[in-house]
Amino acid sequence: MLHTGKKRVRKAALIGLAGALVVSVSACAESDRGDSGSGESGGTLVFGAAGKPKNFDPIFNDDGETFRIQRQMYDTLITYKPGTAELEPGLATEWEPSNEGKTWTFTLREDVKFHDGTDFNAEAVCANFDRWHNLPSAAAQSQAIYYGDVFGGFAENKGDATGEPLYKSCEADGENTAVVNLGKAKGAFPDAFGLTSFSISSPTAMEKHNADEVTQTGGAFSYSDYANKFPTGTGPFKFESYKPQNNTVTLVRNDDYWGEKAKLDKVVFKIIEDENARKQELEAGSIQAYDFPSPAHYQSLEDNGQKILSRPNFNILYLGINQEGNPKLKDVRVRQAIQYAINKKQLAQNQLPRGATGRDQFLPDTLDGFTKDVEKFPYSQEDAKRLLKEAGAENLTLKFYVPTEVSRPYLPNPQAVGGAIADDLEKVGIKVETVLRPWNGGFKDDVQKLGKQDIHLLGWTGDYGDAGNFIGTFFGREKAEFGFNNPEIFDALSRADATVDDAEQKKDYEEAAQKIAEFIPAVPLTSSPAALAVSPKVHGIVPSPLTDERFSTVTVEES
Amino acid sequence: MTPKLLQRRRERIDELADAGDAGVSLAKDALRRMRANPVAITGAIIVALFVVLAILAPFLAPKDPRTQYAELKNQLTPESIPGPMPGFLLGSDQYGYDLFSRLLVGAQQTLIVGVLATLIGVAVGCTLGGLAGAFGGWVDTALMRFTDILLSFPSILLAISVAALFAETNQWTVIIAVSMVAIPVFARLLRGAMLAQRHSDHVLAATALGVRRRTVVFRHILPNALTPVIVQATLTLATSIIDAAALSFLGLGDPDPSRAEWGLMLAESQQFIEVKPELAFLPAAAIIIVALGFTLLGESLREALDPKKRR
Amino acid sequence: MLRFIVRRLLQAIPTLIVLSILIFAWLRALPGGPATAMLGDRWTPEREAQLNAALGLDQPIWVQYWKFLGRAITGDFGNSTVTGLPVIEEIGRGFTATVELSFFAMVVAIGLGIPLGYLAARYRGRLLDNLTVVSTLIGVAVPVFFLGFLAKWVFSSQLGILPPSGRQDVEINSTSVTGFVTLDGLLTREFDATIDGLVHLLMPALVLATIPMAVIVRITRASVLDVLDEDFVRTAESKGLGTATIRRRHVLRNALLPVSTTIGLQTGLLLAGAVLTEKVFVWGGLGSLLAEAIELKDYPRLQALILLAAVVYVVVNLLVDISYAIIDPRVRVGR
Amino acid sequence: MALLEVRDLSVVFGRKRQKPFTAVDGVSFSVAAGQTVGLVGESGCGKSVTSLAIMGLLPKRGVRVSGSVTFDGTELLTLSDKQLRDRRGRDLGMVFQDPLTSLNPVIPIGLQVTEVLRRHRGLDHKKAQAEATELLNKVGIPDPNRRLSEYPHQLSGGMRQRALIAIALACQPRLLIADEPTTALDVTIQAQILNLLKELVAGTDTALIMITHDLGVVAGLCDEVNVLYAGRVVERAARHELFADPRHPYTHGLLGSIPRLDSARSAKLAPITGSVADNIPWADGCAFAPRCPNALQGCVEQPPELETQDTRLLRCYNPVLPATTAAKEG
Repeated sequence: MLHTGKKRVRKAALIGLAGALVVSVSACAESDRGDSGSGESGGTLVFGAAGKPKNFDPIFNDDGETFRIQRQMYDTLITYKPGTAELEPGLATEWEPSNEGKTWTFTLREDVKFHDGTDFNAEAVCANFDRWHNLPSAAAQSQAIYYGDVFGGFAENKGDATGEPLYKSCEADGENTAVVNLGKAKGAFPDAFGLTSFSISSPTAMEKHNADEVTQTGGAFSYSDYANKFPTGTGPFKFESYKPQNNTVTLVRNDDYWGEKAKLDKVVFKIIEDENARKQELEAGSIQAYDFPSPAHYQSLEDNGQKILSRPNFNILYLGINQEGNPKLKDVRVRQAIQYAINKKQLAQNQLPRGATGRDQFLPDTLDGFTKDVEKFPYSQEDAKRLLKEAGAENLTLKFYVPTEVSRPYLPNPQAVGGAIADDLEKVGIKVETVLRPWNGGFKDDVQKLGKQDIHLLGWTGDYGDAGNFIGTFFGREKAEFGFNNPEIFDALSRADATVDDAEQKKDYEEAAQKIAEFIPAVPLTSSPAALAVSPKVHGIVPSPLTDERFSTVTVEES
Repeated sequence: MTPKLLQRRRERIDELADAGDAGVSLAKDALRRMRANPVAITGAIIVALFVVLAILAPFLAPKDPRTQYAELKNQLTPESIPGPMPGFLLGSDQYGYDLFSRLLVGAQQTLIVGVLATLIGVAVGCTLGGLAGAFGGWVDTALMRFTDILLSFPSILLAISVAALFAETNQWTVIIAVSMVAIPVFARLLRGAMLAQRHSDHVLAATALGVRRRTVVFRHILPNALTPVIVQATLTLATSIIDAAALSFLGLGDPDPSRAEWGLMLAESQQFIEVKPELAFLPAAAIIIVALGFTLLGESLREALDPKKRR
Repeated sequence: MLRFIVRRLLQAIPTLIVLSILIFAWLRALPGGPATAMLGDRWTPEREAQLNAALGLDQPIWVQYWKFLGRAITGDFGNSTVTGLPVIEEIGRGFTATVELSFFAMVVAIGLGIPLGYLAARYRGRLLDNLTVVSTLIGVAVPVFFLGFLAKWVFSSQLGILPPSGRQDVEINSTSVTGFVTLDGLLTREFDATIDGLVHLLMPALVLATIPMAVIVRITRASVLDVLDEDFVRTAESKGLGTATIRRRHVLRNALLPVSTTIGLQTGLLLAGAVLTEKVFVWGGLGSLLAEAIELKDYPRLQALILLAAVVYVVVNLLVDISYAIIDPRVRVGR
Repeated sequence: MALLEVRDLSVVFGRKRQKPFTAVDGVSFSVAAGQTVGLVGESGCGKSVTSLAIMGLLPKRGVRVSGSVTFDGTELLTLSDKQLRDRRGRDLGMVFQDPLTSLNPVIPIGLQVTEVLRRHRGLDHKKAQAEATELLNKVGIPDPNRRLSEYPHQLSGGMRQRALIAIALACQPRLLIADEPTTALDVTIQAQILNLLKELVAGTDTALIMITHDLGVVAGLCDEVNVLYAGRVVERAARHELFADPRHPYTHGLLGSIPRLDSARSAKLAPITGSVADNIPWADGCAFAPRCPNALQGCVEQPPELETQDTRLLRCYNPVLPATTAAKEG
């Protein structure tokens, strides 16, 4: 834990505050547990999942529903402290950058075994890195989305894949030290090592079950036996079965877990796509917890004795502005007017779950790079009208693209939010033509590839605790989505990303955040806590800003 | 060899088509019988009220149904939706619109969707059926083969498939998807009625007198063939409204909440059933009553026109 | 008979091929695609292009179609882009779920509809008849999804006596033999699984049954009324036969002719109505698969599902024709 | 004593809030064993309703039947449904007008014959089958074994009527009612069927009631003829008497409207003018008066009674004179 200390503790305090209530609940649970002792029968947790898992090989996945299951079976080198985006030791007890951030040295935990009995050691870690880097087919590469994203590319880019791979090599320095060499420094590290996609799999199991075999048949992929039937990690639970016929994934306790053993005998994920049905199943007692309750159901769930656990905010909803879409939008005063015109506080209250807040900037409070010292535009119809008049844009008409057929924690009901914003804009005299496009059927193309819109609704949930993962992703380069070219912002962001020193990086991101707030490439709107609904019988679930809840600490009261 | 199911569906349409046989005098006769039938009167009253409401909705609505009101929004959260308050008879909906005004205007939108879907069904269907009936021969064969294919599909599945094949859904895709269900029915209906008419005495007489074919078709055949079309249209209105609601529920409806349509209002408000039950129950009740009204009217019309039931 | 069946099935093949071409081309002409859906929040134009190349969706459409056809002939419809599982496997599962639901719904609709229609006809014009007629009219006016929602709210949320969704409780660990939950329980002697399956089936089956039941009641009633007026019923009466014999052998047997076509017709419609009911009760049948495939642009699954729908329709039509020939002797010679 | 004694039979149709309609209005007649009696009249005169009333086949609701029908000393009108069913098919048989619609289209002929045998004679399947073959043979259906497994639509019209007769006679009933048995058949077949009926009844004790609008049918078959008009018997006479000398103007008209081989070529057919729609209620006078060539003022003031005149019964104030029958036409 040499390096982790200083930088992250600050964050912990802040995120911790948001989750204070929950932490205290878990603290209680912890003290209860003292009596029961470990390893005893702990019952079953049935968790209502919102979607089907794609497969169980972490490297080939990028969605929350699959990750939730994998997190119980796998460990990453570095992991996140429960309830925060703060790092803590996972399979590596210490990690240390050197060579200007181009080399990462991991000190590994001893006496850890994979579920199949294989020893966990430096060789196993390097086998995983090498496997990722050398993914053989276009199919496999196209599915390793986070790897491609974080590490830039593969040993041999297949198909249409492009990009310079960041990864150079991994060397085992004895049993318990793994050294990873990169081509250049990247600000996303070390946080990105905690991504679930980079979970460490058993090399024996991967080889035995042909893990890399991803084949394309008829417009879709099929995965290896490893990914479908034999996922093998080091985590507190082991894979038992996936039964598509009754939509359940069952995990059982790993009695040889290296850390504190799980209390539960079993975790069952029951996939129930419909939120209404999840709520009723929870109330009927056939599941004990579920993800993403509808904000409209909070009250009635609580009235029925269920608990709502809100995760600390780690997302942002924004109103994108495409400066190429309408020449008037190139005028910063018009963009300021839009900022002023929107009643973010009311939006949060009316259409978003409790705990949602209006935002002045894109970064969550808890991230390095957040600064209070940015230009603000509190709700004011007068200011909006004045600025529009000054800019000669009184008769402004904007094409407003709103996605449909999608629901995200930061945007539970896009049409409702879009309607409220359109209403706000109309009230300061901007004519709004709302264009509704299905999320998977044209919205992304129109907005992010073709830039057909003037303004649009989009958002983001952070993957790990790094400012670049937010503003770098949005404004790091010229994009059709925003239609601006501001080298000052681009430079500031890429400089921050390449900075290894924490304090310097923080300053760089703060600077970039200020520039963005001034330039208004998009209007930050709101940030909404994603929630879990939990039966009162369940203790020990710690909501995580990264939706990284581990069920090893969970207990379920016998009914 | 024709599949039995298809044949049965055809027969049911053809039976109705025959009802037009006796012509205009029959319509008068039917009207007289309808007036004595309490079921018909109930249906007619519901339909009349609904249509009047729909037409007058913009004038009756106390508030602008397309404006979100600050008074409502101030108290609105997803967990509590304001109930009745001064000026807002039924309070707010989940967006901050005036629920009462939205329900009123919803009648209009619902009628528009129902009527347009039915009209398209009638127009396209009758054009196809009329061409087939007037020309016969290969035109008839080809057109009827086409309608048979449409007729073979279960209604809501046809609507779903059509809706799913549009790039995006909006008011028009809903109308078109719903009308696709009606097109083959009307095509077959009008064709059948025209064939029946063609052999009726007054048409034979007109033809024998050397009246031109076009005149015969428009003056003599069409007017009489229209009676069963009107009956079927009444029934189609009911199913169109329900089908449109089902599409909304499946997420294939008109996604724009600023247009108040009962089906959409119902589909969107189900999660608020515990927060404010009337958000779901009022549009649901409205749909049921109106669909029932059209069904009662249509069924009693059909019965009144049924030559077998006449005594 | 066999020749007739084979010929009918062969006749369907060209239709299926044309349909598959249309669907194939049409899906690919729509904006967005499986790559868009698979990438979710992490979508960028570059990634989409990369994924499309990996999926083979960048090839000319006739090349894609040719490959599809080649595999489809061997029964391989590819894998779902949503779950990565073979489409044929998924559809097989969904099919059993839908068929099980539809079967019980039809049992309810027929089992209640025919007696009710018969009684209404027998007591024509009396209270029972009037009540039946009015409730059938209301039955078709209530949107199915709302009825399901309401039933769930009352029986699951408020009364807590029926499970709100799904086919099987998590606790039940039965062996899957046929995929029909209730049947499997009987076959493996895990009777708790059968009971659990029936409990889960009760509400969705009743909801799904409303419309076909209303239609069956009306047709049965009308048909029985027609038959009661027939001369041969009078003949039967003049023979001094018992009431039961007359009802069964002479009235019902004839009255059921139009009812049987209606049942066939309604079975087709039922599979369609199941889309709505399945969504309400998260049934995981074909309807759920279809809805999900539409939303997530799962081309392989959509293609297979639409083709399956066409095949099922051909088969149902065929079965109705065959059963009609069995019930009505006049049809046999007509062939 | 007569086998069947119908006394003052009335049948009134009428639901609540509807004007009652009297279809049969005080009809009386009797049939002795082995006798053949005709009921003749236009459609709507009540002849079929009378037969249905005897059989107990009228609907229960909306129909009032009064008077008395005794069969072999038993009052049929007050029998329970169960008792009536035991009689029908066994003691009372009936042949209907349209053989196509009177046979159940979806079950084989055989079953339709055997079911009555099994019901009343308690035969087992095999015996019933054999008996049915015998019966079909007897009514003149060739290849009866094959026919048993066939369905009504596979038989010709005459064949069907033969089958119906076989069914009606299956239990050798003591009374057979034939309701227009030849109306729906081709003329050539009509004679065959009539002959068949004649043969089958001849030499047995079976009484036959022949219901028809066709006096030609009556001429070849009946011992006694009742002419019905608007629900009442207007004339009753032995066959020869009636044909030779019809007294009631209606009977006269009926005969006059049939072409006769023995009349002069130049003789015109004299159809009865008007239609049943012109009838007046019996309460106001003679129902036939508006159509009657012989009508008097008195006919519409007081309804005539059925009175004995010579050897016949007649309901008329101004009957056609016996001697003038042929001369007037000339």
